[in-house]
Amino acid sequence: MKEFGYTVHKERLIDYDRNDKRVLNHLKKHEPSVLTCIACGSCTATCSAGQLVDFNIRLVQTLLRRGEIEPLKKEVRKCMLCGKCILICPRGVNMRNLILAIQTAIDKLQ
Amino acid sequence: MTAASRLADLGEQVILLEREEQVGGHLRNWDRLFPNRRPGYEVLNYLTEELGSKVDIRCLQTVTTIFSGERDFQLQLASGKSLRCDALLLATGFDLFDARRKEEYGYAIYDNVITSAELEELFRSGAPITTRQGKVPKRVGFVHCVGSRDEKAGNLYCSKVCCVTGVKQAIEIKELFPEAEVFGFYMDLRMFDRHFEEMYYEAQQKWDINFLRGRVSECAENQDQSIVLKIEDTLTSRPLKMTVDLLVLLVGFVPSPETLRLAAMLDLPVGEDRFLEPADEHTKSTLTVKPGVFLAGAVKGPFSISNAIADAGTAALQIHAYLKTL
Amino acid sequence: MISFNLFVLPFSFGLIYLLYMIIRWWTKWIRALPPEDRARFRKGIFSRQFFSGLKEVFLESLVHRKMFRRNALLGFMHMSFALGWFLLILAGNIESRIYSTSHVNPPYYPIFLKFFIHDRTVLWFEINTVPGFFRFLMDFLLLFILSGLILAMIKRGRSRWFGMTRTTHSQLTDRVALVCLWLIFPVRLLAESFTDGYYGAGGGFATQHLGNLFAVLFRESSQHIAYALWWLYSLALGIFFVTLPFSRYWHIPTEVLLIFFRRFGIPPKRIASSFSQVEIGACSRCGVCIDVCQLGSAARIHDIQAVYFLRSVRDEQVSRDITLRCLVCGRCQETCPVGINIDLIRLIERYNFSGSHASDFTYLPEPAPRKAQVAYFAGCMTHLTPSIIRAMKGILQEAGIDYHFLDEEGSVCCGRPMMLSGKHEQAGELIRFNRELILQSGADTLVTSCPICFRVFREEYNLPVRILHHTQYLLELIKSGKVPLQTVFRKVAYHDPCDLGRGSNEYRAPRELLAKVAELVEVPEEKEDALCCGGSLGIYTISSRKRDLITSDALDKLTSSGPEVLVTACPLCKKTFSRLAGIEVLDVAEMVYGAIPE
Amino acid sequence: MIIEGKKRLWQEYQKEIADDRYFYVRSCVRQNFFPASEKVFLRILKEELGKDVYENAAHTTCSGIGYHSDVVPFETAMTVIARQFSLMTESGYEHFVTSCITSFGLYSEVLETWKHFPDVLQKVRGYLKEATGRTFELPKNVAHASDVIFRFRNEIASRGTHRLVNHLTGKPLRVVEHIGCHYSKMFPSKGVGGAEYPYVLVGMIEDWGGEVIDYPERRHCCGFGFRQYIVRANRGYSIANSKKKFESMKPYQPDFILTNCPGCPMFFDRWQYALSEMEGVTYGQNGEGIPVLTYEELSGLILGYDPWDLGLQVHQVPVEPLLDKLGIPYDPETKFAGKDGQDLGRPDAPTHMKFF
Repeated sequence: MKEFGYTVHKERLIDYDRNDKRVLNHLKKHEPSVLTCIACGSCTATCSAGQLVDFNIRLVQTLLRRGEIEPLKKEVRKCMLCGKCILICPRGVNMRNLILAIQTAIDKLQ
Repeated sequence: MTAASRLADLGEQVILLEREEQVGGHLRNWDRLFPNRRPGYEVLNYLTEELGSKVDIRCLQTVTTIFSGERDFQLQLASGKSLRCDALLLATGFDLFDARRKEEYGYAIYDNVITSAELEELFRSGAPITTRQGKVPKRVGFVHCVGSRDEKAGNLYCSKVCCVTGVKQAIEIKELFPEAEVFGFYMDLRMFDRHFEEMYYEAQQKWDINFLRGRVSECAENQDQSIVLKIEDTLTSRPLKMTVDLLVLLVGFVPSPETLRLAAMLDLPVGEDRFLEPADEHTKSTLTVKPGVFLAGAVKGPFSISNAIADAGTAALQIHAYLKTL
Repeated sequence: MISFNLFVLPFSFGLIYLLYMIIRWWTKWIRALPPEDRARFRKGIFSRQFFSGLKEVFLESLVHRKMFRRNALLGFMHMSFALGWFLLILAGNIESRIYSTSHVNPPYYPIFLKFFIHDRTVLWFEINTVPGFFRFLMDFLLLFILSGLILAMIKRGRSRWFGMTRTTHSQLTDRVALVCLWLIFPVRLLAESFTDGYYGAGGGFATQHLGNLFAVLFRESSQHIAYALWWLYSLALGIFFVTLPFSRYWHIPTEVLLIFFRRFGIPPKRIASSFSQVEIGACSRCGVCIDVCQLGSAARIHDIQAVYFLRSVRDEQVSRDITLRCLVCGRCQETCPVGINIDLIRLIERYNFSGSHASDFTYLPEPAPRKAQVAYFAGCMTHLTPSIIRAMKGILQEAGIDYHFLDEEGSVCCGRPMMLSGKHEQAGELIRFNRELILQSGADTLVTSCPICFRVFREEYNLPVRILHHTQYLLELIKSGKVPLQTVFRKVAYHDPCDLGRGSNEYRAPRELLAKVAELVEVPEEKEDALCCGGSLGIYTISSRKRDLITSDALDKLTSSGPEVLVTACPLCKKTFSRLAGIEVLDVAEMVYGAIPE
Repeated sequence: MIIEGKKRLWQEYQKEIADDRYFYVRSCVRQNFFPASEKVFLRILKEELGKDVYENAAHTTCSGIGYHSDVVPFETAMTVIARQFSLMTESGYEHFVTSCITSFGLYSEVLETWKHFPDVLQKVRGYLKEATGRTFELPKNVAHASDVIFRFRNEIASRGTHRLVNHLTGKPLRVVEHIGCHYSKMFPSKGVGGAEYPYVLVGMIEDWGGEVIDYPERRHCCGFGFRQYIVRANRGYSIANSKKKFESMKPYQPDFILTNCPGCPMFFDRWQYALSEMEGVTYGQNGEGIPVLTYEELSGLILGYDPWDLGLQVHQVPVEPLLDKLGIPYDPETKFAGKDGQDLGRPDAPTHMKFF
């Protein structure tokens, strides 16, 4: 392999066709409330952890839907499970189990 | 139709001029109506029965010229006939946006890009819904705001009913193909009327329909004639690429040239959006600046069926009141 | 010559097997104890604790005192079986000594005594003689047990008479054991009666008369019937003993061990240990935990109650969803007659399910609080009920307290919610942060508005400062006259938050405060029996609709005597109730603040 | 694919292309990239079609590269372009033809600007006068050189000796056409066929007997994107874009890529080589690359010019497989021989890509 002093850049693009939906499917079964998220962001706005770090619990739901497992894995680690978001959510999404169930699902895959 | 029968009920003599061979307009091509998904023909039948023989309906008519008299109007018809009337109601409705004008979506170029109207026609005819290659769609996409809210399409306005139509059709697709993945690509979902938001909730909660925020930027055809579309997933602020077997374009309202021709003959004011302007947006929404000329429904912009029917009722009362002053 | 007959074999094998199982498991559990606990155990055996242990075994395992407290009929039923059988064995052994020739009897000898011995010398009514007395006693005890058996049968259909709406759905092994247990005593009665009838003597007041009647009815054949019955009796016993270790009745030996564990000061553990295993085995599946569970009574979820949960853990069939579907409100634990730490076992199982995912809290900042004498920690939830914060600020200002609002700029979670998910290591990181924050504030008193924080501060933080819930602190302030109050004449109902009441055993302070400012009305199921508001952070796998069912149900009860205001002392309860309550919902702090004269 | 749909669009995007008396301006870079292309263009127009094409020795860059790299301000660019027009005016020509797509885009941009903001035009006239004392007329017609070839494609075909047909199988060759972004993406009406489905190269391919491939990433940029290429550290972006296109077209098994821009063929050609060296991938059949041609080179082949006279030997992706399919004779010996026979020297063979 020759060196030309530059490398081929990775795509920023989300390739939905290739992404892994298994975690999503697990969640649809074990925490169906995830389906009703309207990405209003009120959860993120009230999030205790979100005050301290760029943790975005709304994004957790979005990454899950897109099958972006790697960033998802990193994101869920930041949650403190304090549950404020559940009290705020207009669609009754059960965020705390969302976090735990995602971890369980990811464990299952690996 | 509603305006006609209301006026007849009020004892006025009404002539209903229809350009098509039947009255009913776009409703005739619609399978089921939002939000309750009741069959369109139910409403159409109701209106037709209500109309009965109360009014003189003349189909396949085109008005060539209109002479505005002191207190009346002379209409010259293509058929050669002419007729006189004391008041005119323009209820000539709207046209659907020509999806071909959004070249980047490849409508009429790619096999599996269709419009919401075509899909509705498929529902209505009961014909099997497949890709042009005859396979059952595994993933279906709905593109919102096609020809609406789009400077490039020359239409800045919102067509109002496409959002809820998109949600309705998405559910209907899921009813037919529970296994299929269904996506809605939207900029905003404007569930403006009663039961609409609940329907949106049902679409997510019961039917597992995905709504992805972003405007589809371009489509291309794969070797297997499936459609690959590009969109920004604005919720992750990253570009996203996805293949769908069938892409449905939710086409918006545009003013019909026919309406504009009539408006020109009556020199009625036309808005920036090329829909007709009522005398006053709030208080005289069915009147025009020209005494004796009235407007009802989608000549004034996007209207839902229920709103159009209500508007027609109002117009009828306004006309009745006007005729009393003659 | 030792009396023997083939039919004693089933019983004997059963007994040997049972003893083997008990010894095997007890040694296994005791061996598995950590060294310090094993030391405690050894010390315990030779201490007074041993005897008080025996006393407790007698009172709880035999007399079933707690059951009596709960419902006399239920208590009697359990007692008649346990105590009755125990005495029957005891008396039987003594009786057998009368006739025994050798020094040691085989264990079956007293059990089947009437088969081997037909004492014509003493008649049933001669109870002033030793044998006569024992015959009387044995019959009496047998009838005593049978009375319990009849109650048990009635309970099947009329559980309400025993103070239970729902009873446990039993497994196959339980049913087999149950059938044998129910067979043992009537069969024994019949076997003895037939025998005594056939030989025309040897029975007590019951067996002899019944026997004579049979003798008339069946004549010669009653001998064979008797023999068959002795077989059946032995089989029933044998099968019961063999199935026992796999059925609910395993709790009989296990509870004894548990009682000694407790007496010897062996503490419960946070991870699976022999203590938790013994607790799990000690569950008698009596089912009293079923009715108190709001998930069942209000939300119609009937498969997760403590009895089922513990059973599935014991059978190693516990599922993640069941483990996470519990309010951890502590109501079942409060009512459990065996006193099992059910919530703790939930958390142990959650810990086992919590998987490999480490948390990433590297983002936590350096705590740098202002120094003050009193530190106030509102808690995450309180930030969603600003009225509580406003009230607290107002009162503290009124009292002229030098305090620092630790989490005014938003808080790092106290760690309890994380613990409730079974992730103690991760909770530890949050705890370390807040602990540092509190210590650095240099305060000698820590006040929090959130019972959830309050509990974890007390249980996990081991802080060298006074830890108070705001109700306790406000009471102090008012008693010291720092805050003038005037009564506002409103009828209020008080709701005990789980973590403040059952969790921290604080029922007095809020009530005293409210008594000063308003009129407290009656509330059914309060204090130890208080209901959960439904907002609990203990539960993960539940829909918001089910939560609402629990909340509405609790509201109905709390407002049954028509209060104007529902008062609680927890931001989460307040937030949960106010969504569905028809009346105003306030925190105690708000009530107090509102009572401060202009 | 519904071809009628495309045809209907092509009807809508017709554009006027002058048929003679051209004032020709060159590209800055093409003579280094693909040395023969512009020469061949002139040869075809003058010798084959007998057109009057004039080149003015004094013409310069349009400054487009600088403009698109954010180093030349728009006013400067407009003034430079004004000077080009003044040269045209002086030489008595009215039909402006540019060899470069970026120039074409910039000329269009400038003319549109002047059309909508006449005061800007006045300003620029002023600048030019001040700087050079020159005046100028606006061109009557501005076309890109590929437009001109497109206009005469049938004449070329009729004079041609070859068609885009595999002479062994008789099947039409499958061709990927790539349009330079600045051709019509900015002003769809200025390009033949518009922006979404440009026709300028499609027309040549179809009328010369080939078959066009429409693949998902057809619209995507070749990866030049001035800023991305000029800064070495950014070349990863550039090559990633080309790679995206190669991966998208590979399954269609194209016989070659046809382009109408200075940059595109350069990057399609060189990046295929770079990718094969960096990742060991090739996108053609059995270890070959996909040959890349400019429209002039293709016209030359159609007209039966010697491949080596067309400079095809300087392509980094070998064109021999294509020549074989076309049935065009070539002498491997003379591949690296200069005009007067001297040895141009042989490049090192690529590690992975098949070399001839």
